[in-house]
Amino acid sequence: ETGGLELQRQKRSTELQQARMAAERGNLVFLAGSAHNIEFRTGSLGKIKLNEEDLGECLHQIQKNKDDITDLKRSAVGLPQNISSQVHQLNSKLVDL
Amino acid sequence: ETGGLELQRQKRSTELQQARMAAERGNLVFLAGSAHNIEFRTGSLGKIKLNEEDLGECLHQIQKNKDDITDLKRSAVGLPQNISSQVHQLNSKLVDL
Amino acid sequence: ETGGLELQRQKRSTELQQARMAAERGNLVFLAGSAHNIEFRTGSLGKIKLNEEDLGECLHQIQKNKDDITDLKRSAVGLPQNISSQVHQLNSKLVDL
Amino acid sequence: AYKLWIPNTDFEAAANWSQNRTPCAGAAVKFPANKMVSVLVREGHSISDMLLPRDGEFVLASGAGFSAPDAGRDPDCGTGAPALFLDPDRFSWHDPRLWRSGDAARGLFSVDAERVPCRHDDVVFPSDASFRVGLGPGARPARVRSVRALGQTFTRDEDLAAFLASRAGRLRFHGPGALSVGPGGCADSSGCVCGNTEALPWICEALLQPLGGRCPPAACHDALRPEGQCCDLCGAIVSLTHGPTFDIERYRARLLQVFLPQYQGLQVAVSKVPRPPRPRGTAGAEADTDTEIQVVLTETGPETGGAGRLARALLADVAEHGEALGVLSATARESGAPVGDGS
Repeated sequence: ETGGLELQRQKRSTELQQARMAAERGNLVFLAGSAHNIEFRTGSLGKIKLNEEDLGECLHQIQKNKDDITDLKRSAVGLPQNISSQVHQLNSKLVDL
Repeated sequence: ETGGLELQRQKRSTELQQARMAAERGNLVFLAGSAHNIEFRTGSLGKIKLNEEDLGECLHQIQKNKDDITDLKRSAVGLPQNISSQVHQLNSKLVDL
Repeated sequence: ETGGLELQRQKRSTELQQARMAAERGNLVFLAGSAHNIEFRTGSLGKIKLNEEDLGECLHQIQKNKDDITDLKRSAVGLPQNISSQVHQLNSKLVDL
Repeated sequence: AYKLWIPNTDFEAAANWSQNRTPCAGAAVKFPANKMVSVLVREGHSISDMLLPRDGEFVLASGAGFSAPDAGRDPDCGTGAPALFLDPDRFSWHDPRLWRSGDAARGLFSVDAERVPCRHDDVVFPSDASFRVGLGPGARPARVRSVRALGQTFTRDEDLAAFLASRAGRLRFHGPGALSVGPGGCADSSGCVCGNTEALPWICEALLQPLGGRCPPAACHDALRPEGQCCDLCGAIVSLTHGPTFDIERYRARLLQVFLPQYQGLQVAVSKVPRPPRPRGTAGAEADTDTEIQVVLTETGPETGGAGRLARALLADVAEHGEALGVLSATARESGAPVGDGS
């Protein structure tokens, strides 16, 4: 009886390690074993596409967006601050007049 | 004969409903049915990788970009407008001189 | 003899061309044939989900971020430059006083 | 000569599944957790749940795939226990039943040891099926002339070793045993010894495994045990001592064309075998070779005495045409009367 439970527990833990494909109410679900990865791999000429979109390009766009943001931060924060100080100086001069 | 065609049509329309993974001349295609999903799930320690990219990190970066953009909008739109009004004031003062 | 080698080469490339789903020590790996794609296709209501994330929404957000950045560039670069020239004019006027 | 590997690990092969049938539409499916295997999938399958091997692959032919079952699925399916993919490690290189000989002909058979690839054979694993081979206990490597797998032909040991060590190789070959290739083509027109004598215990173990490891009782008294055969058989064995001009292919063809048509229901096996140690005072001392040509004659149907008659005809043939055939001498042994014949 206890041996049976032990065996069942072992079986369950083995099954948790196994990758699995399951149907859930019409949805198709792919599950990696616990602490394991799901990977999609193409050759160097293959693409990963979602509908019409090239996922590789999308991921590239993420990086490009990040770089653009860094640039923007520099200009959008730097330039106004520069101007801000100029305006401040102008103000002082005006007061001095 | 007609029954066969009918069955085939039914089968095809059923297939449209179904989520499925299929090979098409070397391409690996995941099709979410018209109302069904294809889902990939890992445990908390598992990753989803697209070729060399860690999808989790990509998604994190998308969100980070989005947040940065929100911040930038505030500063890039807010700060210049603030300065713009200061410059306007300065102009008025100069005219008043 | 040459024909045999040709056939052999063709056969080998057939093997490489085939798409596959593999388990590698508990990791679930999807592979397209060499020079072939992995494609995700959704119907009108079906989704591709990677853990909790809807891949379609992620790509949408990437595009949205890109558009926002374009807008920001216009305002963050355009507006400060506009102000900058105003400040410059102000300075000239002050000097002229 | 080449030998073709028969069993596969294809998804669609009924024999690979518990209850000897492929999973029905909407079935739950289970692959053994700790077995490596490559599985070719040729068609689309509707599956409600599938546990994958921890290390394995599904090679998808064009159009093949898996889908979630829809409402119209087979109502009789998916209610019982999951369909189990049988242990892919159950196929042994040494099992004679798992090979098909490339030069098979009507009326010809091979002794068990020679049904498994010989050292001068080219081994072929069909490229249109998935497979898995156990290489045995590893006492001695299986050695053949070449191995063809996944559309590649390996004739150099280092190429084969690299393939066996690759993931593709490890998915298909397993066990402590080794496999090697090398220049071993048979250039001797008198034939070549197969070289499986030392592997015979494993060959017989694999062959007799479904019979509980024991030979079925022979249907005759004084049954014969040919060299390379696992169990006794009824019929006759002709042993030829050959000279340098003997041509085994020509002799085999002569048997098939000239003699066999006169003896319905007989099968013959002709091969060069190591000469068994002779009891003192028997013939054969005139040739100093350590090999001989073994001609095994056995009856496929009920015993008719045909094997004995053919054996005597072959002895007479040697007496008459021995020189032309390149045969120096011949001896024959016959099994005794059928068991339960009442005599």
